[in-house]
Amino acid sequence: MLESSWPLLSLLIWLPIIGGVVVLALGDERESQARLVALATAALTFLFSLGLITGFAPGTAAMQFVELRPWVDTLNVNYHLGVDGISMPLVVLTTFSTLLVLIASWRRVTEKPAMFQACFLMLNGIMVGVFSALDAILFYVFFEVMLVPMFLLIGIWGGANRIYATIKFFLYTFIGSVMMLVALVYLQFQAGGSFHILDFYGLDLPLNAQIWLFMAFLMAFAIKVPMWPVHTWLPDAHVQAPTGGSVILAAIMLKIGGYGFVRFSLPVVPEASMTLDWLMITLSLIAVVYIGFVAMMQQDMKKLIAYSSIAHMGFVTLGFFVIFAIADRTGGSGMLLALEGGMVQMISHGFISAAMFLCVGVLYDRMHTRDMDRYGGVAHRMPIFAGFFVLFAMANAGLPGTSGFVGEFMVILAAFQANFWYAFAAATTLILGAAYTLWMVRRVLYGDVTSKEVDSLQDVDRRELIVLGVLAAAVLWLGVYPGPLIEIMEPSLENLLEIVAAGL
Amino acid sequence: MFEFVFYVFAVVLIFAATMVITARNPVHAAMYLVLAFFNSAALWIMAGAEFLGIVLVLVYVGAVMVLFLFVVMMLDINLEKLREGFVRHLYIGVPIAAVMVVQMLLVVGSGIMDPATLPGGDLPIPEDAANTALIGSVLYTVYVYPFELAAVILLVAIIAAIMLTLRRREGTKHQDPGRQVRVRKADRLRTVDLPRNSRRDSE
Amino acid sequence: MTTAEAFEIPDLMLALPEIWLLGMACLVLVVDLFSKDRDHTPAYWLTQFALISTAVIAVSTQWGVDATTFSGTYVADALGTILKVSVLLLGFLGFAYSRDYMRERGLLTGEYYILSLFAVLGMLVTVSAHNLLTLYLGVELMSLCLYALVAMDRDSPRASEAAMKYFVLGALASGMLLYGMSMLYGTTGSLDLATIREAAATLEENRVLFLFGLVFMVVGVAFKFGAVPFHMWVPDVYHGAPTPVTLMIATGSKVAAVGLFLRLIGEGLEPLIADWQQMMVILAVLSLIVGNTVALVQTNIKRMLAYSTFNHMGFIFMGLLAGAPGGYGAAVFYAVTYAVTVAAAFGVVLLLSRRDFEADQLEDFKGLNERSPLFAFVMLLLMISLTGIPGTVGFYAKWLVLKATVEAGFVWLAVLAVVGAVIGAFYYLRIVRLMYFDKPEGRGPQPSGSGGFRAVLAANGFAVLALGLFPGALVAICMAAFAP
Amino acid sequence: MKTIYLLIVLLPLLGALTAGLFGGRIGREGAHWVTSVSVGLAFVLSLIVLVGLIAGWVQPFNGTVYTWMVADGIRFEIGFLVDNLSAMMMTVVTFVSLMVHVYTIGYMSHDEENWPAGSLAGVNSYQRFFSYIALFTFAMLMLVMANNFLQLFFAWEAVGLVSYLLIGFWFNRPTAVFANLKAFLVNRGGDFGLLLGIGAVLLYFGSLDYVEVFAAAESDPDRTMSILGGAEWKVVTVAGILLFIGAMGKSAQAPLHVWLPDSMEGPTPISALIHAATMVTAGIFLVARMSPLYELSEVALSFILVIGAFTAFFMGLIGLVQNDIKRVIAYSTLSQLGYMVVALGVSAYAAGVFHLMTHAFFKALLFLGAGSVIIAMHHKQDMREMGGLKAYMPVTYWTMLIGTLALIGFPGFSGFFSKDAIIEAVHASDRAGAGFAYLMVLLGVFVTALYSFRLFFMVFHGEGRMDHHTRDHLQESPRVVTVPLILLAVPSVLIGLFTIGPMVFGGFFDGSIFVHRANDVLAYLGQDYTGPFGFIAHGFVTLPLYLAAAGVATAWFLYIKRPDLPAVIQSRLRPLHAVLENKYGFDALYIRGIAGGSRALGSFFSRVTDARLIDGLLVNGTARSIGWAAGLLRQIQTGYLYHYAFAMIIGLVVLLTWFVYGAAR
Amino acid sequence: MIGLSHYLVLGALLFALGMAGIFLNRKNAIVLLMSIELILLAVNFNFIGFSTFMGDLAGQVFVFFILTVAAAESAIGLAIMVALFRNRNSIDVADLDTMKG
Repeated sequence: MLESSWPLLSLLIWLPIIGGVVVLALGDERESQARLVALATAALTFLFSLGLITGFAPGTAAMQFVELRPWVDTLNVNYHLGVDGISMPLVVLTTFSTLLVLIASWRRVTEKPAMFQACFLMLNGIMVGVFSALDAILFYVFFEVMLVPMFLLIGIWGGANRIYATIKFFLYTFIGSVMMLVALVYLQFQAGGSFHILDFYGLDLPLNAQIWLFMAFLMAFAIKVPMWPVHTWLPDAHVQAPTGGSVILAAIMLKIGGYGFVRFSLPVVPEASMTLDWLMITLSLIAVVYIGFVAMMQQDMKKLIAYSSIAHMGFVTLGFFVIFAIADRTGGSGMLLALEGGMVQMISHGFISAAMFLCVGVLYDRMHTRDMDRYGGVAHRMPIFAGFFVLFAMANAGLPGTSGFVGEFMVILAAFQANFWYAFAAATTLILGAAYTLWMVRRVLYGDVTSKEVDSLQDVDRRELIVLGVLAAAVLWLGVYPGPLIEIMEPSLENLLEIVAAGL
Repeated sequence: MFEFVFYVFAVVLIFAATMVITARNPVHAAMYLVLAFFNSAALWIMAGAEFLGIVLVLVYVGAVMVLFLFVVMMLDINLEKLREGFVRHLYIGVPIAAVMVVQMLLVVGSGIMDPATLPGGDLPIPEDAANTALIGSVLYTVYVYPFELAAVILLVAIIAAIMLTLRRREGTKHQDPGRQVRVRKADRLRTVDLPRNSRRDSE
Repeated sequence: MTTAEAFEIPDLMLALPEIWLLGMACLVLVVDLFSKDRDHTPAYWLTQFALISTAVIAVSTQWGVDATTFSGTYVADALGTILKVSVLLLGFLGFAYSRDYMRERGLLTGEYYILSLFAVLGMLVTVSAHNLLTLYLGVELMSLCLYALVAMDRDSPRASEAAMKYFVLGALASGMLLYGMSMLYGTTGSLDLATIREAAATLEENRVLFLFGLVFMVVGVAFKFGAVPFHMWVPDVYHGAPTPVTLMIATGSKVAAVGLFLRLIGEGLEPLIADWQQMMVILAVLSLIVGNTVALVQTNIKRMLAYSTFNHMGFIFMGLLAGAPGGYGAAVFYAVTYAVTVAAAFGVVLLLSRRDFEADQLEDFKGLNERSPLFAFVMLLLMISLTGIPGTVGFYAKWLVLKATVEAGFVWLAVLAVVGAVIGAFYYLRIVRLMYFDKPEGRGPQPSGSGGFRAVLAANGFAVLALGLFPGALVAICMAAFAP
Repeated sequence: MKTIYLLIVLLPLLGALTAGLFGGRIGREGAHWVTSVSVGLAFVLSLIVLVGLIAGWVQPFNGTVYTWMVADGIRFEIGFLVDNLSAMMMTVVTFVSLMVHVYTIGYMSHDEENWPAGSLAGVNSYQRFFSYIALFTFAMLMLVMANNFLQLFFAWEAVGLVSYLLIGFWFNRPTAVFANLKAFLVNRGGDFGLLLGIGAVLLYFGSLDYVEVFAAAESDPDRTMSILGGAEWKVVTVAGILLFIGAMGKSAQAPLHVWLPDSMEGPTPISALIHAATMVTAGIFLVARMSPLYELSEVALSFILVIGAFTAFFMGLIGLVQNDIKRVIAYSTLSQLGYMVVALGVSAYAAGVFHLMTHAFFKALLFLGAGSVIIAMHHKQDMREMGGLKAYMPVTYWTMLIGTLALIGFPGFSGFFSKDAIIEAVHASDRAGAGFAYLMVLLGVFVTALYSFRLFFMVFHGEGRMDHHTRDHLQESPRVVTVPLILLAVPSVLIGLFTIGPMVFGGFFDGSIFVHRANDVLAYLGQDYTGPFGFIAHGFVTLPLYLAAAGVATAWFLYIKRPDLPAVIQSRLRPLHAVLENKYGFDALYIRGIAGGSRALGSFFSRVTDARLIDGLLVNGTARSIGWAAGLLRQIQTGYLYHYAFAMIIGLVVLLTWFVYGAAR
Repeated sequence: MIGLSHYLVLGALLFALGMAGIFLNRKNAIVLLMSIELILLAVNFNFIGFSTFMGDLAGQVFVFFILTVAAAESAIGLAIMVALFRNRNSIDVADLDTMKG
């Protein structure tokens, strides 16, 4: 294990949380100070997280920046942190997104601004915790406590139907996570009292038990991802959430589901994963195809993007669970490609969905509606915005050269190695994704200016320009040169495959 | 003979107990309860627990039942209305009660309770010892802690009863003999000095 | 062995907490009698002092000790100490929260303090009992005080109705408990729990009779917990009683009930675990189901908390039925932390209540965040702790119980329980939703109360958070009580 | 050399970025200069490379620019393969692009008039347009220079993107935004196949690099795979057909052709550049590039052949009934693409590519000429409102005539060589479907001549049918428009004459295109080839020439001699006319069938499955039933003491029965 | 011969009657208190029976304490009843239904 000289991960977790408390303490009366503190904290956190990249030792699957301290002695629970190639990019994505969200919502939120920012900061810390926890209970703590700020975010700053959406969001995700809790408790019992996640990997469990565990994990992570048919909370939550909430929800929270699959489902219960891979593949493909059709029918822009998120996350799960079928066919080559495709898709979707939601937010800030019918000809009034919007829409549709392409491409190629029809179904996203995304572009941006409100729209201001520009750069960078990201991930994923293979 | 007496008391006891729960008039119920207690006391004495039998009569019949009757009288209950709906839900209640009785009887009356299988106790009763003396001797020694607790419980009962029932209603007129005795002249007679130049228009 | 020989001079020092508290209670009684203070201030401070000092005495004289006195009717051990200290602390919180409320309703009498102190004494006796007789007397002392306290608001028809229900059903339950005890006595020949345990381990004859008694005892104990189907009194009593009394029933008496169970069944009947375990499973399942579902449709927060109690009692039962030290420790931890959390929740209700106004409707919480962000946040912490979300102590409680349950092989029960917790989340979150998402209608109840009250309440709320972040010490203490 | 290749690619990109991002700052002049110059430089460099390759002082290049990523041991790279084929394509692309750049300066000079008042998008639209076409040039160059499938796909989609942006350039026009969405989606349909084809390639040949893939395919040509059931397919067949589906999308082969006519909604320069000369030929290029693969599969080639033949004839037929000047040319493009595909189908790749090149010139010329007419007509495109323009627009008239003659294959013009070579190759081929294809291409010649001259006569001859106002302002287009016309007219006439020898029969593409000896129809024809003039002479003894002449004559008769006849014929053959008018129902199939069906399906999923079933029944249903249970359970709490006691006693009785008797057992 | 079972059966019958009294009686709350007395009496029978047949004193001591507690319980029960009556002017059990659900 690679120990770090100073507790960088702890810093990334607690700095924003403490910052959040400070912001909360400053309160709405000292709004401007609170905002500055919030921004500074987020920026600082992001800068520190860059230290993860520079300090990261590539070429090894070992956990890095490890911190290990006893936490609840009597129960063998440790404060155990560390990242590998799988989690490190997600951590950086988290801090990055939070910073962007805070910039994007600068002065946009007038109601309880301090609490609003504090929620994001705390979420930031908690989510970093989720990705870096190596102790199962610590993971669970972060995993679940994350719900609370999000619950408040949607509930307080959400739209008209927010109550229904928050409750649905909370209960949906909560039921999944408590099932996981039972699974973790069981695993700990089997692992002789250890909660170290890596200790779970070596367990030799009977298939029957594995299947139950798999189901428990599936409930937790499938709801988070979300997979069909437990996806219906997501559109509601997104539609009601404030822009920043949607961004974090789509960019990071969904990833936690995918992350859970690679951190728990695959390595801990490989045999069950293999036995049930047909189920996962089917659900993933349903997500791609079925949700693609559903997305086409949406009037509400956020709902459309939410559905497209589900479809895109379908690629993540497809990539993760198609490996067994690939192994059957090719005897091994292509498995790594599938896993990497899934991972890249997660990172990429983090950028793209964030960008899409921010774009909708830009419009919503001006028009206070997300109904596409109320728009039309926006490009006439907001050409710069239109440029960004088209770019992100194209990325969402998986255009090569943008990050959206990379993961889908890899997953489809890998799926082909398993079965022609998997690839066939997955590749329909080329058409469906383009159809629903560009349909939206057409209705919102193009055509004649339809109404007075549209006619009085102002183009993006400098703050919005920075946010969208940064995201555009990220999307293009990942699309044009994904190599470094793969390099970071590959050893860890290779190691994962070995663990899976050893467990079969 | 012993058996006969036992059965007589037992039958009367059960009859009295049945009447307690079925009597229309609460006063009658209380009187049947007294009867039940008397029979119980007799049975206990027959079983060798003379002290408890006597206590039952003294404490229960003498004090508690009087309290019951006192309350029944005091509360001025509309006796006609009472007991109207007794039979209404009998068809569910009685079977359940019957099932329970049967079960209990099956267990306790099955004869498995052969005294020979009983274990020996911690406080064996010596032969020919006075029951009252024996109880007295353990009450202040071995069971001193429960004894103190019982005292506390009685204290609590006193406090609680007072708290719940004692009320000084505002506006009720009652005599206070202490104040009557301590009364002074000044309290009874007040001389009023009428102003000379009272206002004319007040008249 | 004659009765006289069995007697040894008891070691009074060992039972000092109870003796001290009894003395203090009598002192309060006398002092209050001669005090002219309309607010009974001396009684209040003396009471609080009595509780704190007793707690200190309990820790200093009984922690780490394991001995019996009073001819084996009293035991001083770690379990007793933990439960005693919690009960005393809960009493302290209860008095701190209720003073303003009681004063505004004219209920702040000396009897309130005295009866409450005696109720606490009853709890102490229960958790330290080592004999069926002391157990019974302790439970009765506690119950009788509570019956009277429920009816304390003499002008409230609701309170007297609640008291009547509580009393009749409580007496019925006592009767069942006693009936079971008589069977226990008959089959083992002793009232001493240690002797009973030995006898139960080797029980061959009269096993049916013994089990027969066991059922009655479990029912009696379950009543004190408020486990379904012996739960019917709980909502009405919670609802009808003055809120401070509800607080005491909801907190201290539950801890005492855990003590009762552990002394009577956990210790005394431990060899028969296979038999009572099944009974507890049934009761736990019923409690989880009924509690969670019916709580959903409540509009009164006291009733809602009453129904949610069943859910938590289901969890405590799960810990208890696991049987092993881990399970007992989990149950104790659960009970203590649950009681502390619920105490604070009632504290918030009391905080919002006004003269002629009970803030016991859920609607009264609408927009609390606008009026008092601090106490809205405290309530948020409490609700998520009751839901069992990590970061708060409720999570560890649930987790420990689940752990014990899974280790005892009842995975399905654990799954059922967490599903119940999800339903529970719905009604707890409803309060969060009302506080944070809804706009207040009109002015709504403002938080009132003295500074001390607010400070204690805030501290109580944040203790839920602090224990959630660093539960280690408390877990260790609870587990230590059952260390072999 | 790598630097030069990089420059060729990056110069247009640079120009595009400059004009696009800083268009407002550098102004119109700056934008068209920077893009034109960068594309011009790219053209010069491409020409140098081409010449060098021909002359032999430049060696074919195959190398990596940078590694995109290495995943699972597979190298995903960006790299160039520059050989005769790509060099030729580069030169054609950059040349046409340069011409279009110059032409655009004139064509778009008053673009702000096309935008609604106050539209901010119209402010820099001129610069944006230049940015787009330069970007397109970049993408197209990347496509033809790719040395691997990844980059191919990259560029493939990139040209699609630019095409999307350019078709919808005037996005305030509903028809334009409809057309661009349609174009993108139909193209995505093709890309779907291409992507799967790449998947097949990777799976079976283990690499994405062209050379490695070809080698792997060659070493094991008979590998099979199963797709459905037990039927085994040759991998090369599957991969070939899948890849060709991609080509069908870009090269607008039936049934994926529907987007191309609609794409005429875009400004005319891009019709010339993208939808005639370059992008649509990407499919032809792809198949030619993949010739080593296709040569291994007769089935795939037959498939290609049939598709191409169908497109060549039937799409031309539709051109007969179109009245929009650009649409006629668009259908002619479809038809000509069909010819190229037919050539590929009979393994005459070189002929296909040759036709691609000649077509690029004359079709660009035709489009730009049409654009010139459109400028004069004040952006009216309906031929029924034209006529007699010859008098007003001499340069346009003559250049258009040259283009038209080249198109119909007038002997000596470039189109003649390429088309005749194809027809001869089909005639010579014995591939399955070749007979059908031969019939189609022959009939196509007649149809081509007919619609081409129909257009020509309707526009330039006869009575002027335009309104008074337009007639008064009719004038020849400015120099920036006519100069590119002239510059394009030159190769339209001459390029065939000079290049048929080396390109078709001379082995110019050896090393780029691989033809199996048994399939090599061109080599067979080459045995009789005696030079371009001999080829012309040979043309006089074959059928196509006379068919073309017949077509011209028919057109003359119908549109000059008896202009009343077409209406009569139209009413007589109403059903047939209706079929053509409706384009065989393809549009209806796509819009009502596929798009409408998808929307119906989506609506069903959204409203029924998601909203009713999952949300309504499962999610809210669960909540509802718990609420219902709660309502039921709370009824038990009656408030009556005796019920409470009763519940306790029932509980007691149940437990008693359970345990006492359970344990006793 | 009177055996232990006789006492136990007597106890069981009394216990059952006491319970029946609680759930069958819907009118008069005082009878509830009397039923409780019956239940406690039943328990006392058990203890005394065991005590006698085991020859052990502890059972009798227990009965002694039960009697004490029962007296205290009656006092408090009656006090509650008085309070109830004052509030509602009735001790009808069927009227005690203001809180339910």
